[in-house]
Amino acid sequence: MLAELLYTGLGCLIFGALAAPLLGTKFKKSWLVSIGVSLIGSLCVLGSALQIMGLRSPFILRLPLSTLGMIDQSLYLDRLSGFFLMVIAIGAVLVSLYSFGINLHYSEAGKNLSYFAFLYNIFLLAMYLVVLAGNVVLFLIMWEIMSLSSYLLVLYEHEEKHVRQAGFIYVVMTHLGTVFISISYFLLAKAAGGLNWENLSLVSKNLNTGLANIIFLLAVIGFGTKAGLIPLHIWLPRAHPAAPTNVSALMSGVMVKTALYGLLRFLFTFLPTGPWWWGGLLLILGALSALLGSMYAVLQKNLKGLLAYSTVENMGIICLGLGAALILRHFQFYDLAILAGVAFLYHLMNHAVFKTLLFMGAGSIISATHTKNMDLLGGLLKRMPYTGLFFLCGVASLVALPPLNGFVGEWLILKALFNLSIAIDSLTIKALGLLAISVLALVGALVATAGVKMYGSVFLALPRSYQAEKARETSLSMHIAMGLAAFICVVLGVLPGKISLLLGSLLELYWPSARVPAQDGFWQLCNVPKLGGEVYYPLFLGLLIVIIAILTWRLLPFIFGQTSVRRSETWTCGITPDATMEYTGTGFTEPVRVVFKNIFLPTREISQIYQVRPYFSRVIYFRDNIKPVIEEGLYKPLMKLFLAFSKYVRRMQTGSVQMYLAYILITLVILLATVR
Amino acid sequence: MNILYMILQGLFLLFLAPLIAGVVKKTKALLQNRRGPHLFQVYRDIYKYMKKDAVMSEQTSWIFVFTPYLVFASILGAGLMLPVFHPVSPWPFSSDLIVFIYLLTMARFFMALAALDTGSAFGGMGASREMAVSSVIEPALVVTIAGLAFKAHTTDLSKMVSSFMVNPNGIFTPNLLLLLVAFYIILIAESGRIPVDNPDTHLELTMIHEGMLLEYSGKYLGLMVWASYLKQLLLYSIVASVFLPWGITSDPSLIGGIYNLFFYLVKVVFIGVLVAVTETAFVKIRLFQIPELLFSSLVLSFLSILMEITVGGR
Amino acid sequence: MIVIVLLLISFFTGILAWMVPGQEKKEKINVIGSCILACTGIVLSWQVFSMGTFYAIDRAIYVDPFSALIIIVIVIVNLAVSLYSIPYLKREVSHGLVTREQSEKFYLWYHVFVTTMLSVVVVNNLGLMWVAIEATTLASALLVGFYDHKHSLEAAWKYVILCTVGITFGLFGTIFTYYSAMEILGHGTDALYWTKLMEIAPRLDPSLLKLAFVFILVGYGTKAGLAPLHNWLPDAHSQAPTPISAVLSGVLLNCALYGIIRFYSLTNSALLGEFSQQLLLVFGLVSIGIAVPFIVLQKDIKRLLAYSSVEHMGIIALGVGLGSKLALMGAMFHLFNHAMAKSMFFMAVGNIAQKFNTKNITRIKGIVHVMPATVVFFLIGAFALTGLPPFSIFMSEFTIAWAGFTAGKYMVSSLYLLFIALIFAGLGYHVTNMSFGRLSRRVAKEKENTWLLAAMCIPLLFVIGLGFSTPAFVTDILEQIAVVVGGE
Amino acid sequence: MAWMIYLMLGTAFVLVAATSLSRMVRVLSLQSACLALLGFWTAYRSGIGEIYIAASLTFVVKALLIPWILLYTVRRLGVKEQVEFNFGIKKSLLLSLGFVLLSFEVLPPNILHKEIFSGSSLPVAISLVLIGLFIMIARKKALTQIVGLLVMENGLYMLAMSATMGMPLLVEIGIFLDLVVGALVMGILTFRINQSFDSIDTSRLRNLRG
Repeated sequence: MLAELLYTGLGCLIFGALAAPLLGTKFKKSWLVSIGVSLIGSLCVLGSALQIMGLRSPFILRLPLSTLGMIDQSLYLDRLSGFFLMVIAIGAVLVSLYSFGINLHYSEAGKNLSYFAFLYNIFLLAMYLVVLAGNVVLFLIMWEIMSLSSYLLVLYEHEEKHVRQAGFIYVVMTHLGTVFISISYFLLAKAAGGLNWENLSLVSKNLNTGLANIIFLLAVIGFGTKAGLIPLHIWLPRAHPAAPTNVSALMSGVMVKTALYGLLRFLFTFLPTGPWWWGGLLLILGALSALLGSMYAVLQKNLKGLLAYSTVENMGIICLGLGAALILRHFQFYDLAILAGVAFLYHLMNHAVFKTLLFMGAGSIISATHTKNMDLLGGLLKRMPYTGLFFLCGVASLVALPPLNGFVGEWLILKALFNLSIAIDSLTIKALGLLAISVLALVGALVATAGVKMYGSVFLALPRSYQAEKARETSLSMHIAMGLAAFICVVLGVLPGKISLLLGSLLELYWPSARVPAQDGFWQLCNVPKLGGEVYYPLFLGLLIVIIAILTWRLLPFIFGQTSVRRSETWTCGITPDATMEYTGTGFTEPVRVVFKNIFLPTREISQIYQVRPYFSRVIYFRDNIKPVIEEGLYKPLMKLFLAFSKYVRRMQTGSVQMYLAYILITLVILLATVR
Repeated sequence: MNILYMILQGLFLLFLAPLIAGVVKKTKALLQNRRGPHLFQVYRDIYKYMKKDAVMSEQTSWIFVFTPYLVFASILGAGLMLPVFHPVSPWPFSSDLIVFIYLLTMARFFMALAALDTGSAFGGMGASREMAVSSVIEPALVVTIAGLAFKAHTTDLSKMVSSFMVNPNGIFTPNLLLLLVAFYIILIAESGRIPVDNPDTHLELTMIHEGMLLEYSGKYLGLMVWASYLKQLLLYSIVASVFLPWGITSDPSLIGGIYNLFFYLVKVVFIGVLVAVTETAFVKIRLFQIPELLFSSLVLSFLSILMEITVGGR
Repeated sequence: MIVIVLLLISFFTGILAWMVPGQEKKEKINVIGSCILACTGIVLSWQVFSMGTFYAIDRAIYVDPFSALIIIVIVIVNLAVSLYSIPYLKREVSHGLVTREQSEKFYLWYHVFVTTMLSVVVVNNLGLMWVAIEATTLASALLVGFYDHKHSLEAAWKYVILCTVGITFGLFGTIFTYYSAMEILGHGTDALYWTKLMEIAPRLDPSLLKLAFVFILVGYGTKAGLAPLHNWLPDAHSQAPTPISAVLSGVLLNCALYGIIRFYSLTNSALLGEFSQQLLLVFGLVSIGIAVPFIVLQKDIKRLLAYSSVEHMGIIALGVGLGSKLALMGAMFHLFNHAMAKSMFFMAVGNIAQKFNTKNITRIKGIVHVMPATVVFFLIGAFALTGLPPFSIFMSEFTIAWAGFTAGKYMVSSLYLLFIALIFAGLGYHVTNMSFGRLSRRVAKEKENTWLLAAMCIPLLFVIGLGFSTPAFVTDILEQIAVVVGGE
Repeated sequence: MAWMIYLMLGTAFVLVAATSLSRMVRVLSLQSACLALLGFWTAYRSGIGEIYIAASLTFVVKALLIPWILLYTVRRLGVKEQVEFNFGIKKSLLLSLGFVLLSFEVLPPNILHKEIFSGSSLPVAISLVLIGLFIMIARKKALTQIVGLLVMENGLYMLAMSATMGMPLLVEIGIFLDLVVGALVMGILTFRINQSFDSIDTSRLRNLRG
């Protein structure tokens, strides 16, 4: 039954992929058919994912494919893959639902929608199979197809130069990452003597420490690239904004999670427990990504750029949780480790949902206004009330406001870090934990700033441009998708109990000596795993606040008497208010930029053309920029070095026959000398 | 019973908050050789706001109307997490400090949104500064909490208080004193006091918090102002019950409650006076020096934790 | 007999195409001949794969699974290229790049060239194999210089000189082998028969055999384009007409490698495997590595492809050098896959270069706007050649890498993977900028020639078909080949 | 016959030092004639009839036909007789000497005693090949490159003679066929290059790089 459902789902996607080019010329129709089929397929996959989550032991499905007689391809279903399959399927269902509406404006622009639909389905299929793959070959194939199809999707609007550049950087970075992944897989497989997960999962006991360390490091580099961890992130803030919005929703919300899947597969099933610095490394990488990601997010003008950097930040936060879990596990605090594990898995799921929601919202905004520049938007809440409401829900999740889902994850991770620094008796780890805590707090505040900036400058006050003024609400399917996502955000926020227990039982399977603390009765539905006494019942907290707010609203007139409200324009020192007086998003974050100028390294150029010196200037040009430290400090020099070296080597091909003959002679002489 | 307790504490805090604000104002005036407004003037102000008709900007959306209620509710909700009459807070489901902080963050988030919603430059300015300052407050605050958690092995307020009240003189360890200083700096910043913000001015160069409220009037302003006094009181209360754990008994009877209440009032008023003194003694600092002030708080907390780890706080 | 028929078909197709007047008829003969050749070749190979090694004429003709593989490669690429060259030549003539007279001779030379390549792999005599390899150079030299302008003459000159010099060393190596075998088998043809040599391999003088292998490696290595002996290759590949480039890259290089691999088997069964493997590893890795800077900084799309051929020859050499059965299977699979992908890619590039009337990468932009069908082949070709799944080259590259790791050659294998990724970066950059973006110049969109597309479909079938999964019979064939090549 | 071998080595050195094209071709012809003589002698010694054929082929093709083609080309093209250098004569001679030493050094000692002629024909053959290659590197003109190539071929043939008493006849004929066709193809290319570049100086063929 499970297999049938899964195959049906995957089959639907293949059909969807093929349907688009076959139906061909009738753009809209083929698009609708293709996306509809992929929606059905994703629902089937979601159903099977939920079943897989319930499996106690891995379930292996053999596929009728083989490679060079070494291995038969197989799918490996266990709770870990089931969990990720579920996350991906949720994202896919939402985005597919959403996509009914979004791409019609492309068809108006004369773009080839069947090309898009084909790649879209392939992309989904590849993501599913990445987490289901049961051996190295299938994993790498699907991993690369995933990159390749998303690369081509990023290039959908390829007329823009920056899009091509983004696509190129994306595909190269992810491919280089794949090299590291492959090497780590190969090293592991060599030790295991086989390429199947069954072989690899048996090797962990007799892996020597040095090899395990190398494999771990390679895996972190490889998967870290895909996950967008700083300093391997440079592709992410470029590629995600450049892609069509439903694709960026999938890439940001879901695709980066497959990297975590890969890493977890190593950490949970392949590698031994490992020294504590594994967790420490992840903590540091996570802290760095969270910090820099949120900082750059704050300063973004581009709506999708902001969301992309926020993805970097959230991946960082997830890594913080993972790092904490690993360290705690190393020191055999199994219960605390499981709490930390639940924390990052929970946050991972949350991020998938709210980031998908936010990107979908951004897509609606962009399709309504045709601009991504937040400084040109404003006042959309009145023009697009539903989008505005759902987007607010997403933003609130993003900035981790209780009682929404973002807070549950962040609270648990903070908790995990507290536990880490209190429980473990090592100065270094305590310091590391504290550092992570303060970084997380700073990140929380910065993200709040970014959230206010994003929501404020897009939805509130007066529209700053003609496009924003003329914006209209988008189509129904988009509302349904966003509404559904917002609903999931709320549900995950107020009823975390059952879900976190599920995650706990997932972890129990891989860390057998740990147990999820038992919960009692009804409370377990809405509490998060209880440890050390701190509890948090988001449902009741939410109800409390709502009740107080409603009581206040109803009681105030009752106590103080009815008052009236008069509408008038905003006071702007006596002038009629218009959009030029508003704070733009850029202006809004200026103080942050000044406060953290040592990190941003801002530069500004002001040039003036004067009418009469020195007082009356006619034109003032103002340009400011921040210096991307990692790109300038790491990637540019590396690139330069590589190109310089290449140029040097290229001189070898002089064009002279004599020279070439000399190469042959020299080679021969050297070889003859070595034969001796 | 619990619900009654909650309602009682909620109302109590609501009515105490303006008084403490009055105390601060009065003390400050006295220190500056002014007579100052009446101790209950703040009540009158709030009453007046509530009675008045409101003017609402045409440019705003529903966020603007929604915000005062939400801000009020979330801060009052946070207030229910504090142990005031009793070392255990009335809200049975969570008195976690982190949740507490995030409730305050929620209030701030919506306040900033509402400020931007008006489309006025002042609102934007206030919100922008508020968010920038908060981004430096937050780490300092959380690390301070971490310092407390190191001591009490929990981040739960009720448990923290329960563990500190056993030995109130335990406060006289260097690391807790350092934490207290750190927290005091944060308290000043969070409640918008000199030297970080000046609550009495509407000068655009200096204002942070007031800038955000500029477009509010009538009952909406009343709610916002009340909420901000409440928030100030909540912060004082944390100091009162966590850092100054004298005069707390876990006796659940009425007598015990009154005993606690008495000492609570004494401590809170004392802190109010202290804040007034601080405000008088210092001048407001430039916006971009605030991070340095808060950074010092962060360092103090770190130092305290370091001491806790290495020498066990002796 | 069928082998002789094979050679005759190919040869007479050329002669007929030359003698029969009329362009139409020449083209028809060309296509029909290639089709018959393809059928014969496949039937022959199939017989070999299913019934085992095939001898004829007192063992002078010898077709084992390895030769059969190359025969299949030759006939398939030949079929695609024959189809392709008809519209290609027509357009070159109509653009005035080639005179009609010249174009009439094309089929003659082309089919003679194919005949020489076929004969390389069917002779049992190592001396005659040398003769055939040298003959491929001579037959193709004039094809390389086909356009008869400065650049193509220069390329042809370098091609002839370097390959002839190289191949002279190859003969040197052959003589050494003969010398060492003569001690045992006496003077006469037997001592050059590869089948005989394999039987007595363990008794051959190892020091002589080593010397022989060095000369063979340098000699045939020059022809096969192993760095740093590859320098003729980019010139010849870029200047030859595209159909010829496709054959040079897809097939000719393999024929030269065939020579090396035959001797490798010999050294392997003479228990000198270690020595020859080391050499092949070094040459393979250097070839892969050297391709990186040249591909990254390349301006000429056909030269870029030539360097990619250097890279792939390196990969095959590396695979053979790893020596294990799995690696050999991978290398042989790679040989086939590379031939398919490269010939397809060359054809796509030829279309594009004709359309844009330049080979300069920076001047080609937005192909997708004018050639929506060709660009698919172009992209698939590029991705396939850089070893991305789901295309067949990924499978073989993966197998080689895995074999490398199982052989414990961690550094070599890691470097190999890294180089491939860097090459992907270089090629990816060029391909992205060429395929996409706005059109840089006025190029009219017109209907793409169906024959050109059909020609490219033939290799595409294999590139995609073998990408996901390797059917059991393919594995079986590869195993047979690995046994032959391994020389046990 | 040892002196014949050294004569061939000597002619190689003369070729290195030669400064005029036609003289080079003639010296090459002499070298090939020596080679043929060597072949006849081998045939006589071993009594194998095939070798007579091979030796006569050598004489006809290498000592007569190919030099004639080359001289014809020189005359037809009307190119200057001057040989153009990449390396000076002194340097070239010194390097050639180095190659000879290397050849003596490289060969495994155990195979030297198996030879038919003397202890040095194998190394001399290798030196001829290396010197031939060196001539191709050190001299610029297309024709000198062909000469270098032929010196290499001579070295090869000498190796075949001395080590194995020649290759089997079939192979031998194939090799000669290739040689003739090769010389023809190169001749054709030389003509065309001369047409296109107005020179047969190969150092001008440097347009294709990188």
